[in-house]
Amino acid sequence: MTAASQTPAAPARSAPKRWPTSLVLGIALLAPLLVVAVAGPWLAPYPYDEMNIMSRLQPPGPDFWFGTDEYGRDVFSRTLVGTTNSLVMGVAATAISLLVGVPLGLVAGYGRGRTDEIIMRCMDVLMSFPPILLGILVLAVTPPALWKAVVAIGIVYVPQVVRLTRAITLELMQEEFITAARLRGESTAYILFHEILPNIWPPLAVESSLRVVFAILLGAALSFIGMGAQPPSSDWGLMISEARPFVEQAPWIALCPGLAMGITVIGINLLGDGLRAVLDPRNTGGH
Amino acid sequence: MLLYTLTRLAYLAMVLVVMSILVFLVTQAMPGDVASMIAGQFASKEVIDAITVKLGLDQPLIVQYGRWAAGILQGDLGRSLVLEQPVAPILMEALSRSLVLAVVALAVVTVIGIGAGVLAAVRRGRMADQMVSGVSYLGIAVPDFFWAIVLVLIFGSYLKWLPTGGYAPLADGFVPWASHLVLPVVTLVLMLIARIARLTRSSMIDVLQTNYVKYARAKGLPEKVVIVRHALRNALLPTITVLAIDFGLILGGVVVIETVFSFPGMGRLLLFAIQRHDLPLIQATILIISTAYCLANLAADLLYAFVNPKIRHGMGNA
Amino acid sequence: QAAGTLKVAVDSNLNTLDPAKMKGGQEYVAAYLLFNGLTAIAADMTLKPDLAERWEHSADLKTWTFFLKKGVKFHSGREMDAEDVLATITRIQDKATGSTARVNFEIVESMKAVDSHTVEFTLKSPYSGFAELFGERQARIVPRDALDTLASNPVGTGPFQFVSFAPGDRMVVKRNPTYFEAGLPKLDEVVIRILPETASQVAALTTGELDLAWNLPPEAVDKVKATSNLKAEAVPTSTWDGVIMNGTTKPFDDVRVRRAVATALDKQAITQIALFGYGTPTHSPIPPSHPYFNKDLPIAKGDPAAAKKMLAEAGYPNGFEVTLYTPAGRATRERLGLAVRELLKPAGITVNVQRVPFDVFLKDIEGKAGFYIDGFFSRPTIDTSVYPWYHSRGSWNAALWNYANPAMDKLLDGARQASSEEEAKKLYGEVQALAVQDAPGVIPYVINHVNGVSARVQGFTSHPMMFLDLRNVSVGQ
Amino acid sequence: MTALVPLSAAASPDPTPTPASATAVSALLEVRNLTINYASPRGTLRAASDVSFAIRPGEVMGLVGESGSGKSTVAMAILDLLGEAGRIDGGEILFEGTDLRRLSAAHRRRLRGDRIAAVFQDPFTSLNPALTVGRQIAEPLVQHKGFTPRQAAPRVEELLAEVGIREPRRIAQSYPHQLSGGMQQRVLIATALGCDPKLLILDEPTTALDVTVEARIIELLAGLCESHHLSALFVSHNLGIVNRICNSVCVLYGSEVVETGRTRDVLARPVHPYTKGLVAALPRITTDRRHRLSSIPGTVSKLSGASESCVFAPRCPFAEETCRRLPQALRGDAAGNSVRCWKAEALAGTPWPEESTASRPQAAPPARTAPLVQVEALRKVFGERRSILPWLRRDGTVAVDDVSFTIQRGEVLGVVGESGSGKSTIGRSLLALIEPTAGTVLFDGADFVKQAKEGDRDLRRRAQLVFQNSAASLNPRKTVGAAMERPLVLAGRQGEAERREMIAALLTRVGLPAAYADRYPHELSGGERQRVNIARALATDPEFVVCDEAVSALDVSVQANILNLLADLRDELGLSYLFITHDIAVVSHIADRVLVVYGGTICEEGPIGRVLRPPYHPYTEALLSAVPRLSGAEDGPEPERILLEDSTAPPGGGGCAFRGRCPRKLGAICDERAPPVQTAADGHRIACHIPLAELAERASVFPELAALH
Ligand SMILES: Nc1ncnc2c1ncn2[C@@H]1O[C@H](COP(=O)(O)OP(=O)(O)OP(=O)(O)O)[C@@H](O)[C@H]1O
Ligand SMILES: Nc1ncnc2c1ncn2[C@@H]1O[C@H](COP(=O)(O)OP(=O)(O)OP(=O)(O)O)[C@@H](O)[C@H]1O
Ligand SMILES: [Mg+2]
Ligand SMILES: [Mg+2]
Repeated sequence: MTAASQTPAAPARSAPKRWPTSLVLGIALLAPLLVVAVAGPWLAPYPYDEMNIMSRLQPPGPDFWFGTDEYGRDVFSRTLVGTTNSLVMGVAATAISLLVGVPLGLVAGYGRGRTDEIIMRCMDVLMSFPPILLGILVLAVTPPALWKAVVAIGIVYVPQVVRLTRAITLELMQEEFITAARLRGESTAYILFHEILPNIWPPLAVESSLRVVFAILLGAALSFIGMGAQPPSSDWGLMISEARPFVEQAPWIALCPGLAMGITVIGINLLGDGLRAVLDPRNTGGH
Repeated sequence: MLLYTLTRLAYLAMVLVVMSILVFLVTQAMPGDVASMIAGQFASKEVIDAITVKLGLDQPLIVQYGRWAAGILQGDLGRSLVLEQPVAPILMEALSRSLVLAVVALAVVTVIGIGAGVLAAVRRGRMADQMVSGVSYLGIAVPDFFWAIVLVLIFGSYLKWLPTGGYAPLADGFVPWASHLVLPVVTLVLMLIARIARLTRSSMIDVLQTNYVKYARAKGLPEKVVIVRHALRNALLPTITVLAIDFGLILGGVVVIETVFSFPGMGRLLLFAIQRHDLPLIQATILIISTAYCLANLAADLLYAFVNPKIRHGMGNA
Repeated sequence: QAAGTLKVAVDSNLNTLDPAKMKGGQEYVAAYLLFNGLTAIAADMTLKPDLAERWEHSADLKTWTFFLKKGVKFHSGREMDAEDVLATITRIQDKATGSTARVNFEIVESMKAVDSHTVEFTLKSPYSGFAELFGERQARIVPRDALDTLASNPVGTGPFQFVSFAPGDRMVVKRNPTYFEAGLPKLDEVVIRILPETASQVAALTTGELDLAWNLPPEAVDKVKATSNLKAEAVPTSTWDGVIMNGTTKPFDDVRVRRAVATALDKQAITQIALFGYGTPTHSPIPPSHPYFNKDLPIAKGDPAAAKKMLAEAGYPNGFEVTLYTPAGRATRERLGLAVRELLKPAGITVNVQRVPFDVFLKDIEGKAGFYIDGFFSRPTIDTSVYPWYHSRGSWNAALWNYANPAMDKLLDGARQASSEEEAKKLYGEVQALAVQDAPGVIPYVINHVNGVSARVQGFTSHPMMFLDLRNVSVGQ
Repeated sequence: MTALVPLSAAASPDPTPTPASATAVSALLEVRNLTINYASPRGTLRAASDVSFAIRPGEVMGLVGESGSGKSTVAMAILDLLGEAGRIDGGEILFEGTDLRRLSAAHRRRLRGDRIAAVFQDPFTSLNPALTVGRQIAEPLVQHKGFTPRQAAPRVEELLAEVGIREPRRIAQSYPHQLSGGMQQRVLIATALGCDPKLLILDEPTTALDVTVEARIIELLAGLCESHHLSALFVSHNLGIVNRICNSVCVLYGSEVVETGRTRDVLARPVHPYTKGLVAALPRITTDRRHRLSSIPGTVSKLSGASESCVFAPRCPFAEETCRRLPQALRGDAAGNSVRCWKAEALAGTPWPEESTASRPQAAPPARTAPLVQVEALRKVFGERRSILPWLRRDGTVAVDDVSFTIQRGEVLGVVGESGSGKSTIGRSLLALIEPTAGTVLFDGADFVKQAKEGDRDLRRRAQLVFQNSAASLNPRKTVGAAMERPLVLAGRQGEAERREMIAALLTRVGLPAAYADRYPHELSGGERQRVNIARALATDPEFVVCDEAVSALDVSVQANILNLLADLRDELGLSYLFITHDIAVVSHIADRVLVVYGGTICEEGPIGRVLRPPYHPYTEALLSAVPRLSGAEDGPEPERILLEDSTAPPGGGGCAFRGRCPRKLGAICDERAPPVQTAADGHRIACHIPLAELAERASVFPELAALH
C-alpha cells in the first residue's frame, strides 16, 4: 500500500484563520497607496506641474512638505501624482503580459507538439534579449511615451508569463481531473477555460504581483533613461532622473520619489509573499 | 553531456540567427535616419541622399541584411557610421570593461548573497533571517539608479572617498582602477545580493525540509555538515543558474548604472548607438549583448547539468 | 616651465575626430587642440591670423588670397602647404562628406594654389566676411594624404597631437613638439574624459580627479562657485535658444498669434528657469554684450492679459492647443520648453510638450514642425549671426520659420554694405526692433559659457565661442 | 485474559511507579506518557498524547494505526527530529535508562546514527542526489567511529554486501538515481547498520516498494535484527508486515495508544474495538470473495488536546453513554499487553460486527455472450522518436506489449503487477486516453479509439475511470456538485432542478449526504473524495469502469468501505470493471478474473480462484508468496517464501519479460523465445516455457484456499 507516499499536493486549502503577517503588512502599505493613486490629484496641495520660479529648489518646509524641484514645483504633489503613474504602469504592463502570455502559455501547454514548439521558440528568441535591452529596442522604434513604455514592458515580460502558464498547464494536464474531463468528452476550450484556467490563477496571481514590481522598476528605469514617461509628467523614475543634477543641493527631489517607490515595491512584494503563503502552501520562501 | 552541449549549441545558433533577423528589422524600423543624423541640422535633401547612397542604405533590406550577416560570419561586425570606425574594437573595449564589472560584481554577490541566504534559511524566522529579509527588501525595493544617486551623494560628494564616475584602465594603476569600480559594483550588487539571498534562502529552506537532510540529521551529523554538505550543495542549483544569468546581464550592459556612473560599458555604448541612430553599431551591440546573454544562459544550463549528477549521468542516452 | 597633464571633462562622447564632420561643442574642443584654421577668432571676437600669415582681397571682394605661414608641420612631420588647403576645402564642399560648413563655401566659385604657400579663392558674389569663414570650426586644415583616417587617427597642425581615443571613455593628446608658436603649448598632455553626469564632473573637480570641466551646465555653476578650490570661468556668448514658430503653419501664420506668444513670455523668468540665471535676455541673436545690441528696446516682461487680447483679435478668444517639440537630452532647451508651457498657460494657450530623440528631431521636427525649441551656436560675426535667420533668402530662415518682410531684407542688405560702425549699429538696432515686432520666433536669451576650473590650472580663460584654448595653460600644484 | 490494571494515568498528579516502569530495567527504549503538539497556523494539533510503550533488547515493536494517527511523530520524537513545529509537551523517552530529553542536544546527536539508527519510508528522497551512495554510507562511520573516509571504504563495501548487494564496490560509487528502489532501501539499511546500533527506528521502510521487493527487504530486516540482536521500532500501517516481523505491536488511534502487546495476541485476538475493526477490515486472499468486508464507519476526528471521552467512541459500534463521558486510560495485564478501553474485558470474545449481506441482490453470473470489451494485441511504446539523425533517434519504453483479453458484461477483471508493469497504460488505452501504438480496443463491438477520436460522446459516456489519487482527480476549484454536474450537462440534461436532483441521488447512492454537493474537495476526507469520484463516474450512467488503483491510497478501513461500495454498484447496476491494483488481496476480493502482468506482458490470466491455486506462473507464485498476511491459527502454517531478486536489466528484446528475475528460469530458451501460452483449464492461461504439469506440481501458497471457492 502506498497510503502515505501518495499524499497529493492540494493546490487549494481552506482559507486560514490567520492571515500571514506579510499579507497584512503588504495590504497596510498598499492600501494608502491605492487611495493616493486614485485621489492623488485631489490630495496634492499643488498642481503637479505648477512652476514657481521664486521658490525653486526649496528644502522641505511648511509650505512645501518635501521641498520643491528646479522649476519650483512641489515635490510632494508630484510624488503623489506619480503614484498613479507607477501603479498604472506596473499593473497595465502586467495586464498586457498576462493578456498575451496566458493564452499563449495555455495553448502551448495544452497543444504540446508543434504548436508548443513554435510558441516556445518565439519566446526563446524574446528571452535571448536582456529585459531592459528588449524594452529599449521596442521603444527605440517610436518616439517615447508612457503608454509605449507600458506596452514595451508588457512585451518584455510575456515570455516569463508564457513559461509559467505553460509549466502549470503541463503540470495540470497530468492531473487526473483533466483526464476525467477528457473522459467526459469535454471540448478543448472547456478544459482550457473551465478546468485549467481557474487553477492557474493562484500561482499566476503570486507571480503577477512580482511582475508588477518588475514592471514598475523597469518602467522607472526606462523613464530614467528618457524612454518612458516624458516631462512634465510626474513619473517617479523621471523625477529621479531630473533630480540628478541637483542631488547635492536638493537631495529631496530624488529621495521623495525614491522612498515612494520603495514603499510601493516593498508593499507589493509583501503582498506577493503573503498571497503565496495563502494560495500556494507548497512554496516556502520568497524569490 | 557532450551531446547535450552540442545540441544546445546548435539550438543557440538557431536562436541567434532568428534574433539577428529580428534585430535587423527592428533597427530598420527605427525612426529618424542615419543619413540625416550624419548630415546634421538643415542639411539639404541632396546631401542626405548622397550620404544614403554612400552608405548603401538605399539598397533593398534583404541585400543589406545579407551583406551584414555575411560580414558577421567573416568576423566583420561592420563600421560605425557615426564614429567612422570598425565596430569590433569599440565593442571589444566596452565588453572588456563590462566584463570587469561583471566579474567583480559576481564575485561579491556570490560570497555575500549566498552567505546571507544560507544564514537566513538556517536561522529561519529569527533575528538574522529578519535582518537579511529586511536588507534584501531594501535592495529590491528601490531601483538601482536610486541607490546609485544616494551612493554618489554620500561617497562622492560628502565624504569624497571615491570617484563617482568614469572608468580608469588598469594601466593607470590598481587603486584608481579599483576605486572607479567600487560604486558601480556596490550599486549593482545591492540588488543582486538581495535577489540571490532571497533565492538561496527559499531553495535552502526547501532543501532543509527534504528527507535526505532529515536523514542526514538522523545519522547524527553535526548541523554544520548537514548544511554544507547535504543542503547547500543541492540548494545552490537554482542559485547557480540565476548567477550565471545575472553575469550575462551585467556583461550585456547595465544601462542605467552605466549611465549614472558614466561607466563606458556595453549598456552606454548601446544607448549611445541608439541615440545617434548608428545602425551598424546598434546591431552589433545588440547581437553581442544577446549572444553574451544566451551564452551565459547556456553556461547556466550546462553548469546546472554538471553539478546535478542526475543529469550528468543521464544525458548520454537521453 | 610648469607643465603637466590637464584632465578635462566633456559631457558627451566625441562622435568623430574628423573636423569637417564635427557637429558638437565637445568635438570642437578636440578640433582646436589638434588642428588650426587659416584664421582664428580670438577671445575678443576679432579675427587673427592662424595658419595664414596674412590675406588680401580684391576691391570687389570677390578674389581672396591667403599667404600661408612657412614651416608649419603636420603631426606626421610633413610641412603644410597650399594643396592641403585646397584638399580641405574641396572635401568640405563634397556633399558626400556631409559637412555642415559646406554651405559656407558654396560662395566659392573656384580656388587655386598660386604657389606652394599661397591660395587664391574666387567668389561667386562679393563677401566681406570670407576670411572669417576660415575661423569656423569645421574649416580646419587637414593633411591631404591622411583624409580617410581622420576619424580614427586625426593628424593636424595643432598644439597637441593625437594619442588615443576610447569612444565613450576618453581621448588623450600630447604636446606637439614642433608646434609653430614657439614655446607653446605648455602642457605635456591633455586627457579629455567623457563624463555625462554633471554630479560626477563636479565631484571629480572637487577631489582633484579633474582639472577642468568644459561647459558646465548652468545648474552646476553655483556648486562650483561655492567650492573653495574651484573657479567658474564664465563668458557671455552669442549662443542662443529659441522658440520657433513656423510661419507657414497654423496658427503661427498669423503675426498676431506669434506676437501674443512673445508677449506672454517673460524672458527674465525664462532665463532663470532654463539657465539658472547664467544667461542674458536678448531680442535676437545679437548678444547684449555687443555694441549693436538695441538697449532701447524693452525686454518682454510677460503680459498674459495683453497676450490674451491679441489672441482674441486673431480669432482665438479661448486660446488654442498646440504641441511643442523639444530635443531630448538638451537640458536647457527642455527646461525652456517646460517654461514656455507654463508661461503660456495664463494666456490661454495649452502647450503639450513632446520630447523627441535628437535624431528624430533633426529629421522630422526641425524645419518641419510648427512649434519647437531649437538653438544655435555662436557665429563669428553679427552678419553671419543674423542674416541667415531673418533675411527672406536666408538659409536658416527658409528652413526654420519662413519669415519674410521686405523691410527686414532692406535693413539686412543695408547693414552688409554699411560704411560705418554707426550706421551698422543703427540698422541692426532696427533689425532687432523688427524681429521683436514680427516675432518669427522668440529668442529669450543668449547663454553664458562656463568652465569649472580647478585653482591649480593657470592661464585659462573661457572663450566666447566655447573653444577650449589650452595653449597657454599649465597645471600648478 | 487476566485483569487489567491502570498502566498510566495522564490525569493522575502523582506518578506512582507503574508496572511499565518496573520493566524499565530490562527495556532498551521506553516511552512514557509522551505528549507531542504541533504548532500550526490553525492552532496546536496534538499528534501524540499520553503515548507509552517499551521495547526490550532484541525486540521488534510494530507501531500501527491509520494515516495521521501519529506514528511518524512518535518515531521522530525518539530521534529528536521533530522539527521546529513539533514540541514535546510531556513524558519521557528513556533509552538504556536515561531520559533523552534531559540530555543536551549535542549528546542526543551523538547517539543518533550511532546507537539509534533510522531508515525512512521513501529511500529515494532519503538519499542525497548529489553524493555517491558510498559517501553517504560512510558518513556515520566518519562521524561517530572516527574513521577517515578512506578507512571507511572497505567497511562500506562490507555493509553493502551484508544487505545483499552483489557488486558493492560499483554500487558504492553510484549516485542514488542510478539504483532501483529496492537497492536504495538496502543502501539506507546499510547506512543504519554502519555503527552497530542498538535500536533501529524504521518508519514505513517498505511502503514505497513493490510487494516482491518489500518481501525481500522485510526478510532482510528480520534476518539482520536477529543476527545483530537489534531492537527496532517498526512503523507501518500494514498489519501483515507487522505480523511478519514484529514481536510486539502498539496500535495508535487518534494520537493515543489504544492497544499494545505481543503481536500474536493483539492481531489474533484484538481487544480494543478499533483493533478489532482494523483486523476485520483487511481484505484477505483466504476469505470468501463474495463476502462483504467489514469496515469502520465514520472518519478520524482531529484532536487538539486531551479529550474528555474515548477518542474512538464516535466510530465504535460498542460505544455507550459512559464512553462519551469517560476519558480512557491504558491498562496493562500481566502478560504485558495493555488496552485503552474500559469495556475491554467485556468485549474480549465479541467480534467486530459483520456487515449484512442481506441487502445485496445476488449477482447474476457474468453472461458469456458477446464481450463488452475486447482488446486485441495491444501495444504501447512511449517516447519513441524516429529521426534521420541517429543521435536524435530514441527507442522508447515498451509499456505494453501484445496484450489481449476480453471483459464480459458485469464482470470484474483484475489487473495485478508491480509498479511500471503497464497496468495503467492498459487501462488508459482502453479508454482512449492514450493512443495505442498497435492493436485494437473494441467496446461493445465498436472501435473505441477511433470513435473517441471522432468525438463520439456516447461511447465516452459508457466507459469511465476512477482514479487512485482521489484529490488530484477532482478540480480543487470546483464544488462537488459542479464537478458532478458537467457529465449531466454533456448528457443533455437541461433542467437545472433535474440535475440537482440527480446529483443528490448519486451522492446518496455512494453513501454521502446530498448536502455534500456544495463542498469543495479539500473539505472532504480521502474516502469521501473517492466516493465523489465514483459518483461522478456514475453520473454518465456508464457500463464499464476502469478503477486504476482506486483504493490503494486509502487506509484499510476506508478501503474496505470503498470496496464494498464498488461491489454493490457492480451488483446493482450490472457494471463491468477493469480493476487495476498491485494488491493481490484486494483483487482476490473483488475480481472475477485476473490478469497478472509483468513488464507489459500478460504472464497469467484466469478466474481468480484458479489463479490463486497452482499451476502458477513463477511470477504469480512469487507475488502470492510475498503477500504479507495475518497468519493465525486459522491461516495455517506459513509456506516457504519465494524471494525475487531486485529487478536488474529492463525487460525487452526477445524472450520472456520475467527471465531476469525468474527463480525457475530454464535457460537460453527463456532469453530467446517468447513463452508459449498454455491453457490449464477454464480460461486459465499461463505464458511460460515450463510445462504446465511441472508448474502444477508446486505446493499451493495458500493451502487453506482449498476449503474455499
Ligand atoms: N510538521 C507538522 N506540523 C503540523 N502538523 C503535523 C506535522 N507533522 C505531522 N503533523 C500532523 O500530526 C498528525 C500525525 O502525523 P504523523 O505524520 O505522525 O502521522 P502518521 O501516523 O505517521 O501518518 P502516515 O501513516 O500518513 O505517515 C497528523 O495529523 C499530521 O497532520
Ligand atoms: N507518459 C509516459 N511517457 C513515457 N513513459 C511512460 C509514460 N507513462 C508510462 N510510461 C512508462 O511505461 C511503463 C508502464 O507504466 P504504467 O504507468 O502503465 O505502469 P503501472 O503498472 O501502472 O505502474 P504503477 O503501479 O507505478 O502505477 C513504465 O515503465 C513507465 O515508466
Ligand atoms: Mg508517517
Ligand atoms: Mg499505474
